[in-house]
Amino acid sequence: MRYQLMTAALAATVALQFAGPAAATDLEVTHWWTSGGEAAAVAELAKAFDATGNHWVDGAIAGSGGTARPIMISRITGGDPMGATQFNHGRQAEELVQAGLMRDLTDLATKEKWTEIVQPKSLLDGCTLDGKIYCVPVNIHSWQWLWLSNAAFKKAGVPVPKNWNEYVAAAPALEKAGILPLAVGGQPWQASGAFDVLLAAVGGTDAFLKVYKDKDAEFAAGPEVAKVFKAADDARKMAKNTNVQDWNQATNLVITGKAGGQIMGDWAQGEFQVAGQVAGKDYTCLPGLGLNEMIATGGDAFYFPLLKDPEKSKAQEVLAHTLLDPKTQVAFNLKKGSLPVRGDVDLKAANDCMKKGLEILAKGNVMPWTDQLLSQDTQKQKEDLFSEFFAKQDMTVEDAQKRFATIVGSAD
Amino acid sequence: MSKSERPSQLFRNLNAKVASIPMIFTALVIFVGGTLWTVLYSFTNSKLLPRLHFVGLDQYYRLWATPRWLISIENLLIYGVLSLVFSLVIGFLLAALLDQKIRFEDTFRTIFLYPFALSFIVTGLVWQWLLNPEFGVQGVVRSLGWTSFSFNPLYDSSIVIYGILIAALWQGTGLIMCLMLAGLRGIDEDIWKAARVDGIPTWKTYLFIIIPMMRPVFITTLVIVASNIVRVYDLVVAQTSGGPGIASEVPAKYVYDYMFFAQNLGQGFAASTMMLLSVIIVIVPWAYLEFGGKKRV
Amino acid sequence: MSDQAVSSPAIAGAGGLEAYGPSGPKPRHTFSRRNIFLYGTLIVVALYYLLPLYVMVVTSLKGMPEIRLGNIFSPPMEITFEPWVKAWSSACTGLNCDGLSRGFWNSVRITIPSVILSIALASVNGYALANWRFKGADTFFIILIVGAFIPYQVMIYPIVIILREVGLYGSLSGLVIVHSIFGMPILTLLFRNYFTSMPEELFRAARVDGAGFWGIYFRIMLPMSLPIFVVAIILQVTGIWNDFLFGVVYTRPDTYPMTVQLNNIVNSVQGVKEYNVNMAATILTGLVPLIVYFLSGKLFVRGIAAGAVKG
Amino acid sequence: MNANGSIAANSSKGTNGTSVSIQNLSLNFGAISVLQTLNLDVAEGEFIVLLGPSGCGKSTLLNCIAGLLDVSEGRIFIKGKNVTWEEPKDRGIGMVFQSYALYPQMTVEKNLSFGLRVAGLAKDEIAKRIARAAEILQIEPLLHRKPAALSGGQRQRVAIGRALVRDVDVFLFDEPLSNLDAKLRAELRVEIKLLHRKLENTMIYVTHDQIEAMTLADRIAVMKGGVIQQLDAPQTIYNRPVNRFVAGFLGSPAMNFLDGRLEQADGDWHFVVEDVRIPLATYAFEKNPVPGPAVFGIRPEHVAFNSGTGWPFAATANVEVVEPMGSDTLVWLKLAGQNFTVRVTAERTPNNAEAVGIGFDPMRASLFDAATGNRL
Repeated sequence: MRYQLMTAALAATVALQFAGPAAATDLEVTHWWTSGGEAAAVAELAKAFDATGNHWVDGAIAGSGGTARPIMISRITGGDPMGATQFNHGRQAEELVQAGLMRDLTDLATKEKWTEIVQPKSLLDGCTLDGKIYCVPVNIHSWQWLWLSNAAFKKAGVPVPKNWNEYVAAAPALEKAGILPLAVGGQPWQASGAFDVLLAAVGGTDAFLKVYKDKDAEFAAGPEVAKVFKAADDARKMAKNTNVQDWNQATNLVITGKAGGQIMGDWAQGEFQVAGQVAGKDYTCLPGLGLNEMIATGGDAFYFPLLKDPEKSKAQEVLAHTLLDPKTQVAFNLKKGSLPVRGDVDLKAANDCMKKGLEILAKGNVMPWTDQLLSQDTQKQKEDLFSEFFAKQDMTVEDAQKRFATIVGSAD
Repeated sequence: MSKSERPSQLFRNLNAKVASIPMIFTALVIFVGGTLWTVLYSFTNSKLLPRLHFVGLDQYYRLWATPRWLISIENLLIYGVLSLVFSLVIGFLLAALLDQKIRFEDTFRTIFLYPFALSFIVTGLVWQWLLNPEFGVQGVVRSLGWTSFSFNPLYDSSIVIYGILIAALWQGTGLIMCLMLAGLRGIDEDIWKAARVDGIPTWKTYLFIIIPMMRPVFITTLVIVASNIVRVYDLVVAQTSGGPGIASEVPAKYVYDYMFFAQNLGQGFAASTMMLLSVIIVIVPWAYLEFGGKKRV
Repeated sequence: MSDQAVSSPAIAGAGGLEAYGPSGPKPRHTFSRRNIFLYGTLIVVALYYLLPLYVMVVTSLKGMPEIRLGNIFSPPMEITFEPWVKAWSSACTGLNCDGLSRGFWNSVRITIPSVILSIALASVNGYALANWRFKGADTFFIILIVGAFIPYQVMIYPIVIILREVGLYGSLSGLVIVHSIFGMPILTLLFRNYFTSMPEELFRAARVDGAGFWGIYFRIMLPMSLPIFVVAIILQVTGIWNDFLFGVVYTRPDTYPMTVQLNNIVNSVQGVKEYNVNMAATILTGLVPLIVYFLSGKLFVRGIAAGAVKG
Repeated sequence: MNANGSIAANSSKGTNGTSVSIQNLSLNFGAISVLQTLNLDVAEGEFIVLLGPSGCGKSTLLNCIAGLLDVSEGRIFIKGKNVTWEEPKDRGIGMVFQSYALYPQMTVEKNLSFGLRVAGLAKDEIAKRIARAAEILQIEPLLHRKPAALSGGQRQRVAIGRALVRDVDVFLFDEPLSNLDAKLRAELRVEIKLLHRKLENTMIYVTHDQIEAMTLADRIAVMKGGVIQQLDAPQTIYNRPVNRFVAGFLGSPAMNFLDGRLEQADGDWHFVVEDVRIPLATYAFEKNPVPGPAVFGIRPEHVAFNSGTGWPFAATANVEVVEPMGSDTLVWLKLAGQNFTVRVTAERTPNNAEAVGIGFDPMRASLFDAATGNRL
């Protein structure tokens, strides 16, 4: 491992020299990382990039990917592209690539041997179209986490649950203690994501793939998925009184012990960290809801629009290199609460939860996530369905499942 | 024999035509062109980027089978009718009150008008805050001892649209009041004298004489209010983001979300085409009657 | 209206008793039922309108601990201006921690040319429509009016394409043009109505005097249309200053207007929502249009009365 | 006949050529025809009044001459030059409007000089012309005021001045006095007449006021429905109206009309209505009469009252209403069951319901075809 690190460092130096002592080139980078933990993580990227003698112009767009993406896409298609931009790798930028608006990074990738350093390999697949690489994955984010407030359970007088089923069983006790059992923010993607996690955890990996990869509508309408909807029904009952919108506000409810737990991706960890909480002591994390310990290889990636200015193009290469640099990877992912995209970095500083994730990763228990499997269109329809499902207690489970099957049937 | 040649029809009134180029450009290229473009692409399966791959009416079938679209339409109807009625009624009543030769008219008018200076984003944020169940109106009333008091429109699917209506009325009625006040001031004093001599009660005078005389004001107001209703978007985004669930979704938001969030331009275009169609069905005949026929002699 | 007045003519009519009849000015009561109803209603409504502003101001002056205590209506126990300072100069979005201050100047740079251009175009349009009708002018006007009803979202994409084709995408001029286009329908309607309400003979006299299209516009019409210009300026300043959608879509981050930065600050929740900073930021953003209204509200009403409402 | 034929030769004043000539002019607004193949020649220095009820097209015709409205067909010549498609300013006309149309933001002086400044005239020339106009109209003390500070009469004087400074051959007046009160109207009427005498310009003057028309005009063109009904000297129009419309429109109180029949008995023509028979031996027929329905018209002042016999026609009738008007009195009677008014001098005012004798000479009457309304 140490040896690998050194080679990487060496490679970095070489690459830097290749890039030349670029006279500070401004490169605008757009992203939607604006919460406390996210901003701290992005600062690491900026720091590393600025250290190469260039300048990171921060183009943060608050809201969420939903707010930011249209703006980014308008700018790229409108002929005013930024230097680099965040997307979830997968299918979000597919058409931009097809339209020839994004820069082909294959040469750089070959030179720097990305196919070897990026682990797990499936990450690069998300960046690859027709054999060419168009993006740099920067982290692995997995959705399948349950975050529990130890303080809340203590207050309710029940032990911290070990899995989803125990958690559901503990809900009445939490409620009695005046604690919201489950926090689900009002933003549609949170409800939809929570369901996906339940599908993967309660239904199992195969069920998940059958629904989202094979788009098997019949299966989606069948009894196995009905089980998942039953769990989702539990979840919405537990989350009934959530009065917040943003995911990090929901996380904050867990941090402050006002809520028992939250189903949220590992980025929530950054919030716990910013709040100075310690994994294991103040909060507990259950990957795969304690039922199915898998890590989804979703995550963030940077894409580089095709630019005319050679100076900026050069700076783009430097940035791409910097993003994969082991040091950057470590610093960034520690702050972000996500896992690094290369297996050769040392995460001594990682906390309990991250280590759990790394372990699962090392075992190769990885699965693709909806960002890779489904189009944004299908994702959005799913969001509409589940945000309605979670908000409208009188919507029947059967009805929801029927609509879900329809969406799966027409998914692309 | 005639010395001055009959100038070609194209060059008559040339300056007026040259000056109208921006308007003609806006009307034809932006509004008509943009609309046609949108309609054309609504028959395609364009995703992130517009592509001419036609799929017939598929997008429309899907649109009308989507619960969220149906809810959006329903919300717009409720919101539209109520907001039209209430802003006209409240605006007119306020104007009528201010028109009673009262003292401090300027102060009152400024108070009623100032929210109009604030954007929908700001309006949405403030009212989201005021209607917050924990520390907003509900929380305060409860803390005063009335613990069963319940007023939580923003987190209750069945009444959330009224929560938005409250904010919209707060923001918009001031302008309506101003328009109405101007209209009232434009009424000939003699009308009032005549009504007084005839012994017609004030409210009847307003209802049967003054309001019919204010037709032009009502039309201007209608254009402003109605165009804002169809376009309502920012307010919903700032106040509820369409939530809880999809209970406060509106068509404009559907269009935006599907065009950009869902990266399904075809679906978004189909939805906007439906919006345009309904606007055109209602507006165009009226606009022709109102603005088209008038010739000056 | 008062009770005494009704009974008195009977006495006077009875003959010879004029001394008992009413004489001099009719008595007025400050606290008549009518006045109590009138002012009562006005004051209650005014309170409703003022409430949000009050809450905004009060909240922006509180510290976060006090806000968590609950009552949003209670005045601040300890006044702090820190939220204002933070909102103006140090609130963060991503890595940029310079608050709204940058957005303020961007907004100024966007608003001034947009207001001037949109009003210039719309007033000439209105003038041409009112006085120099040519074949088809009405059709264009109706298209414009219908255009006022088109949701802006629908037009975003075609306009991105058009701006890209003419190479103005992302530039300030592009945004100015977009504002002028979308301000055109309502403004043109206002100006057209106003110019139509001016005496036609004035226009004819000027034509006999030999003034042409521009001569009449600049020398006769413009000097007479101050009221409607005030209305248009107020509408445009507030509309453009408050715009979010175009600002975010057609500019780049370093030229984001204030509203976009407001949205960024309000939505960049770092830990807990800082309601006091949000409120301070909100007031700061709304300040310019608010000041415009407070200063020129009277002219606004007068301007509307002067012709904006005539059909 | 009505004026569709050319009447240029009729010019009453001098023969120094035609000033304004309108040939086959038509104007349509969409499907509505406002002016129909209209012809009119105005001699140089002539004062023509276009008279008619509102909506008859008189102002429209004036605006066409001014170039403020585009004609649909036909041609307009001013001073022998075809100006059909010329701009107003190039037609050599000045125009005075009903609402004065003074530019409110300019002083009187600026108002007067505006057109000259637009035309780019030299400063001293402008000053000279303004001084002359101000002198003629006696508005020198007003030069630095704004229109809002002027009375109605003063405003109209300035409006006339604005036409005056243009130094043109043709003046167009569009109901210039209708916004003034009766007294001012009478005063300005005289002034306009004096002005015309002094300047000897061609003037075309639109009004619906027959007094103005009668007092000012060299010739009057009575219009209705976009057609000139009659174009003649005022006295001719008054005494020999070409049709029932012209007869009824001019004169106050209006001409009496009796609906009846023309009959021939023993070679003599009579107008018969119920038991009243009016002999028409003294009437100068326009064309050969035929028996049938007709309308008999006679002006109230042409009827004698209680003046004994000796009239070709005499009758008795009962007084219904008496209207004293100061200088004389209007007496309403019923003749053959139809309304009939007689104008009598104040001293001879009868009482209500009194039976009185009346008489007149049909020589002064007008006979009209009942169907077409044309003069017989």
